[in-house]
Parts: sequence; C-alpha cells; structure tokens
Amino acid sequence: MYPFLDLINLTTVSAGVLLIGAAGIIMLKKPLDKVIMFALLQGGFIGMIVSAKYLDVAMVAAIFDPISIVIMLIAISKLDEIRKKKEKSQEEGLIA
Amino acid sequence: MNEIISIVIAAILSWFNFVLIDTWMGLPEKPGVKGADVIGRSVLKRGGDLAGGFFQGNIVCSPDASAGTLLASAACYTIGTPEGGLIAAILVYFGNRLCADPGYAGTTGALTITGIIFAASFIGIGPAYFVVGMVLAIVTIQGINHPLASKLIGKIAEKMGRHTELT
Amino acid sequence: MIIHANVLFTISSYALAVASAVIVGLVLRLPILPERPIRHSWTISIIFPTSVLALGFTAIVFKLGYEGLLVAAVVGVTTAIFAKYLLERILPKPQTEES
Amino acid sequence: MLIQIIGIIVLLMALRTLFAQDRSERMLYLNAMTFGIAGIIALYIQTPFGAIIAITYFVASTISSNAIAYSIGRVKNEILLDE
Repeated sequence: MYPFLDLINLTTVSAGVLLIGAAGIIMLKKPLDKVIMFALLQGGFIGMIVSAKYLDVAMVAAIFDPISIVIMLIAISKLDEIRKKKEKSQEEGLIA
Repeated sequence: MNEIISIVIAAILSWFNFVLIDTWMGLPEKPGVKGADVIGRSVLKRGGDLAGGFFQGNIVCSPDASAGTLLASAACYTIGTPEGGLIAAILVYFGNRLCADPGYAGTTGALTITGIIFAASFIGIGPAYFVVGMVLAIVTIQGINHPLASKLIGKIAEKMGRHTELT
Repeated sequence: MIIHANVLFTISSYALAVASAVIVGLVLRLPILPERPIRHSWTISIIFPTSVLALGFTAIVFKLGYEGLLVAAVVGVTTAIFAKYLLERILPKPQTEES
Repeated sequence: MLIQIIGIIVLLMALRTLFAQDRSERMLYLNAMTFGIAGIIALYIQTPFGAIIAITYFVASTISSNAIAYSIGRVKNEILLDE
C-alpha cells in the first residue's frame, strides 16, 4: 500500500544489517565491542546467503560461527592478561 | 485489518506462554551460567530488578521457552502442524544441553505452543502469525526499556513464588 | 467432526513408540521421575527426556518416509537404549558448577 | 506484510545495538535481533530445510552469545595501548 514497504525484503534487510555491523566494527574502540558487532555482522551475512538460496553454504556458515568467535575471545582474554601483568610489574619496578 | 488482529492475538498468546513457563521453571531464581549473572547485575545497576535481570540474562545465554516458542512455530509453518513441533522440541533439547542447561523449559515451551497452534488453527490463525507474534513479544521484553521490563518480571515472579534470594 | 482412519493410525503409532520406550526404560532400570526439585536436576529419567526424544525421533522417521507400527516400536526401543547408554557420553553434564 | 514487519524490527534493533551505552545492554539488543533473523529465514524459505537452517542459526548464535557474556565477566576493562 505504501511505496517504501515494497523495498523491505530479506535482501535489503540483510544488507542494512551488514552495513551497520561494519560501521560498528570501525567506529567502536574496545575489542569486546568489536566482537559483539562481529556477531551482528554474521547474522546479516547468513541472511544474505539465504536470500540467494544457497542453503548448504548457509548451513556451513551457521555452524562455523561460534568457532570463529570463541577463537577470537581466547586471543583477547589472553592478551588482556599479559598486558595487565606487564603493567603491574612495571609499577612494582618503579616503586622498588 | 483481519491480519493485524490475528497478529495481536498471536502475540498475546505467545507472550503469556513463554513468560509463564520460564518463570515456572525457575529462570528468575538463579543464574544458570556465569554470563547471566553479569547481565543481571548490569540491569540492577541501571535501576531494574535483580530477578528480572537474571531472567533476561538466562534468555540470552541459553535457548529457553522463548526459543522453543519461536522455533516450534517456525517448524510448524514449514513442516506441518503436529510433526514440526516435535522435531523442534528435540532440536531445542540438544541445543540446551550444549549450553549447559538441563533443558526443561525449552522442550515444555515447544510442546505447549504446538498445542496452542493446533487449537488456534480452528479459528483461522495460522502458524505464520505466531512467528511474527513471538518476535513482537520478545521485543517487549528485551528491546524497549530494560528496567521497566525487569520490574514487571519481578512482580510476576514474586506472585508465583520464584523470586530470587541472592542480593 | 470426522476422524479419518489415517489420523487414528498416526496417533496410535506415536502412542506405541512412547509405550515401547517406557517399557524398555523400565527394563533397563531408568528412574521414573528426577529427584526434587525437578527443575534443577540433571538426572536422565523416563518421563523426561526419554518420552520427548521418542516423540521427536518418531516424527523425524515418519517425515523421512518410513511409516507403520513396526517402525514406531523399533524407534521406541532404540531411543530407550540411546538414552540409557549413549546420551551421557554425547552430551556430558558440565563439570564445574559455576555460581 | 509479515516479512516487512519483522524486517523493520530487525533494522531497529541493529541500530539500537550500535548506539547503546553499556556492553551488556548491547547483548540484549543483539539477542532480540537474532530472534528476528531466525523468523525471517523461516518465513522466506518455505521448505523443511528452511526450518532446519533457522534452528541451527539460532542455537549457534546462542552459543556464541554465551561465550561473549562469559568473557565480559572475565575481562572487566581492557587496556588499550594506542589511543
């Protein structure tokens, strides 16, 4: 009934979500915020694949989602531990 | 006009379904995993209720009756009315066990929404309306205003005797 | 309301699947109900999840094209054996109970 | 009509995820957006495999949300080297 309502289908919604996720990854500063926006981007990515009806590719992409996020989170938490330990040892060195 | 009334009725039915079953299965009582604890404390710090915060955190961290409602209605829409709900129930059970949760809430929600869809198909409300209704219902809990929603959940939990004992 | 013979046949085959799963579970000495409080326990019992698993597996096998009473009974027996011996090994209980 | 309603909700939730202040607030909006995407997939692909893909996507994204929320509690405020 409205002309702009015909524009909204799975393809345009997925493209919008992808653009928002990419903008979030670029704009936000902290690494965990970037990981959250990456999880949003994966939703748009799977929607984009499904809208072209490559269903088997979408299945594989959906299964490999949490694996990539868990690998990134392991790297981030390990890096954070190392940096905190280094800062603490530097302060102790300044005092002593 | 008829479509909008169907969507509203389906949204109200699925809202009561998942809130009552999740509260009855003890989601506001204690956080099942550690991430739910973090989210609940954050909602409390922003001026909400702790039991409602645990409820929202548990929904984020494992597929509960809300996921059972959405996936069972989607499976009923694509596969067929009684069989799709049963297949969705078993898949939700496996997903629950993967997320370190016993899995009572998800399967109970999936089975009850299958019965509700089967009853509602006699008055002309198909399963597709329940998908849209469930998305609208989850937006009222998770997407509009978290402190107000958590206070509402806290009142419901206190009335059903499932309020949290942690502080 | 007219109930066709087809619908009656399907309902009876689901009931047969659940019944055979319950009987084989009783023979294998699964507990009937989990211990109280039910909503926090991890015990595998007959009511939950063996009956639900039997219903789901029967629906999957029927949707794949194999129908009949004998198929339902075989699925029920297989589900009970799966829940007794294999389910703890595939999906283990989490080790560390965290807060 | 049904797909349009869910599509507007998904775009709104994605924008609120981008402009939220707190980190755990972001997780709640992300979960609402995941519900919408799973529903829209099941409404667009009207075959049994569509339902299977929707269920798989939802469970997988819940597992990743669980991991992110766990590491939010573990990493309180991280140190940035280059401002």
